Amino acid sequence: MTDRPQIEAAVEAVLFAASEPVSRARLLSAFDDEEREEAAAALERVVERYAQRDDRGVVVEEVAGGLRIVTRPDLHPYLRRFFESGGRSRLSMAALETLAIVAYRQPVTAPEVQELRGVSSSGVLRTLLERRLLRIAGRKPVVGKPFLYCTSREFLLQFGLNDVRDLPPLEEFEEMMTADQADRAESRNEPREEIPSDPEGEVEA
Amino acid sequence: MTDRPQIEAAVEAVLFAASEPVSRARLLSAFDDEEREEAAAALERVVERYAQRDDRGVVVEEVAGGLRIVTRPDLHPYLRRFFESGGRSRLSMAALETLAIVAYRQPVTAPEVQELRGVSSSGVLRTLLERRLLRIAGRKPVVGKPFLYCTSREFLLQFGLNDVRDLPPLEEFEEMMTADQADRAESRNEPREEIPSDPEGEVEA
Amino acid sequence: MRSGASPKGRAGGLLPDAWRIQLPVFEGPLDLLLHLVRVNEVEITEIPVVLICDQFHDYLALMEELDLDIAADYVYEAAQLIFIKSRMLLPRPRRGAEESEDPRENLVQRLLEYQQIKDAAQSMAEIHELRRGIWVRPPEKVEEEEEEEESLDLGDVSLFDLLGAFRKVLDRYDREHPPPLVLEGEEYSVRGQFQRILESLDGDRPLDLLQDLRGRSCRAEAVSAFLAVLELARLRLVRLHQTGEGELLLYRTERELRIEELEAIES
Repeated sequence: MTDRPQIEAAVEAVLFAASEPVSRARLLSAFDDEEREEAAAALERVVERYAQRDDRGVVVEEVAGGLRIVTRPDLHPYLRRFFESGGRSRLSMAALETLAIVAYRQPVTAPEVQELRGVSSSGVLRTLLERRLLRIAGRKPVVGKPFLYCTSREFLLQFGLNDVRDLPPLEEFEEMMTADQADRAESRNEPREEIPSDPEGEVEA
Repeated sequence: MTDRPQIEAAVEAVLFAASEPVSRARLLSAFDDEEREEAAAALERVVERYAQRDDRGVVVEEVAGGLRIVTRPDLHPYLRRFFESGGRSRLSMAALETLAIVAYRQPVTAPEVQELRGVSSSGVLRTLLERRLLRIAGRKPVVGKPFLYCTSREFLLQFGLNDVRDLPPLEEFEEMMTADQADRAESRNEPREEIPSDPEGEVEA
Repeated sequence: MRSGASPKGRAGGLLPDAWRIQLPVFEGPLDLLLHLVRVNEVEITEIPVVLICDQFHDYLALMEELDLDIAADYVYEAAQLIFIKSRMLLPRPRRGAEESEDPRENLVQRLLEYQQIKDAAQSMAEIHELRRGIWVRPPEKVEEEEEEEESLDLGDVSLFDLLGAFRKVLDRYDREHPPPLVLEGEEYSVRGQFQRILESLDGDRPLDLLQDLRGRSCRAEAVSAFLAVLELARLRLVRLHQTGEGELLLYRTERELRIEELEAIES
């Protein structure tokens, strides 16, 4: 039997985890029939708890036929500052792809990267340069003398490599991805054949 | 001039909006220098406000080197019902054993994991990589240059650790476990012994 | 239905017949060994190798009987056990003062380590199960930013992601650049395109050049078609007209093609 505080807690948890406005009816669907009345009362207490107060940063707002917890709009300058201050830097999928192409095809030019990715990549290349994951290693002696891109020392640090030659060949990756029982059993046996096959035979100390 | 409740509210709003664990330092970066001391104090008040309480559905937890607001774990059944989703999937024993080995021996190679578990583990390692609980940290400078595996930030999040150094020493588990070793041994046998033994040794297909 | 060949005998009832029906749930040979240690109620450090070795082999025999795939890992451990057992049975050399090494030492060490790992895994399972119930909020967008792109935390990005990304690039490239259909060279020749365009211009309807070029199967064919249009224009067989919308329309002129003109065109 669920007790009163538990139901109130559950209402708050659901409201918190749902980022979209939730109608009262839908919110109450998380509860059994016999709990529902209690849950409806709990919901009103939770809403009250999230009423605007000077020292509270989040409020419950009623919008689009539903309820949701949101940050107080007047505090948004702080949020903006917080998110702009960066924090954990992220690598987009485009950047990761570009990085991978440079890593495996270096030295490589922007048009060559573009050819492989199928989209212009100069913006991404610039970002990777700024993040010091790539470096310019010179210019290719062809028409237009495009820059040649290589990976940097920072890149090696990021991926725990001593040398770009340590980059695993794609086949190794594929092997890893397709390793199934059979392969694994086989590879397992190989280095182990040194074990005397005849247990009754001579054994070294 | 920002007043005290306002700063407390702002701290709560930032913590709420970030959703990711945020280090105290980064959280305070949303404030001006002259507000920072006040903000640090406000942060502690907010953390206290989110301490576990019977009727509160959300708590502040300290994990992966930061603070974040999450739902109380025991409210899972309600959330699961509401979102019609089981949440994160379980890990197999093989996966947990492998995770434990990597967590305690990192950085570690696949052959080393295999040696410790007594079974080849490449499939499990791959699954853990895909679930982002492990990451490849480079290659070991020995013959064959095997990959080195480490635990990830996701690992810290899923196991509620601030840092891998916070893992309890292995010996501690032993003590903890020897206490109920007997129980477990028994319960482990149970399902096997439920089936009446067949003196004729006949087996149904 | 199988009968006989009961593996009991040596195991002395320690391997319940139930095993014959229930699939083993051991995580591997070490897990099985730990189980045998437990049911024999001995210490890992005092493992009775001869007994355990026999029970282990009985178990494998059972698996075989049930047509279960015996993983190489089990076979390997079985060989190890026989190896240790044989050494246990050999008289220990008493030469010198130094004690001869216990042949079980390595196995005991591994079992102790594995036991620790299992215990840790067990605790971790409980923690994970509990924390599975934690829900977080999706990150809030302060302002309506442009469609958030999928991204990874730089601190978390590892070789696995890098390789995965490269694989994806190559796969996509292959998909978008299927190996060109092997067509007869003529299809790409300027003369071939010349004839094709000329034929398609029979009648009063103009040909939309850009659309036609876009319809070519590959760049080489498009280039040939374009050169063919230049030839057609040079021989005044077509008239080019640009519309207000930028379309380039080809109109057939009255002029007839002479055979030697056609033959002069690159084939």
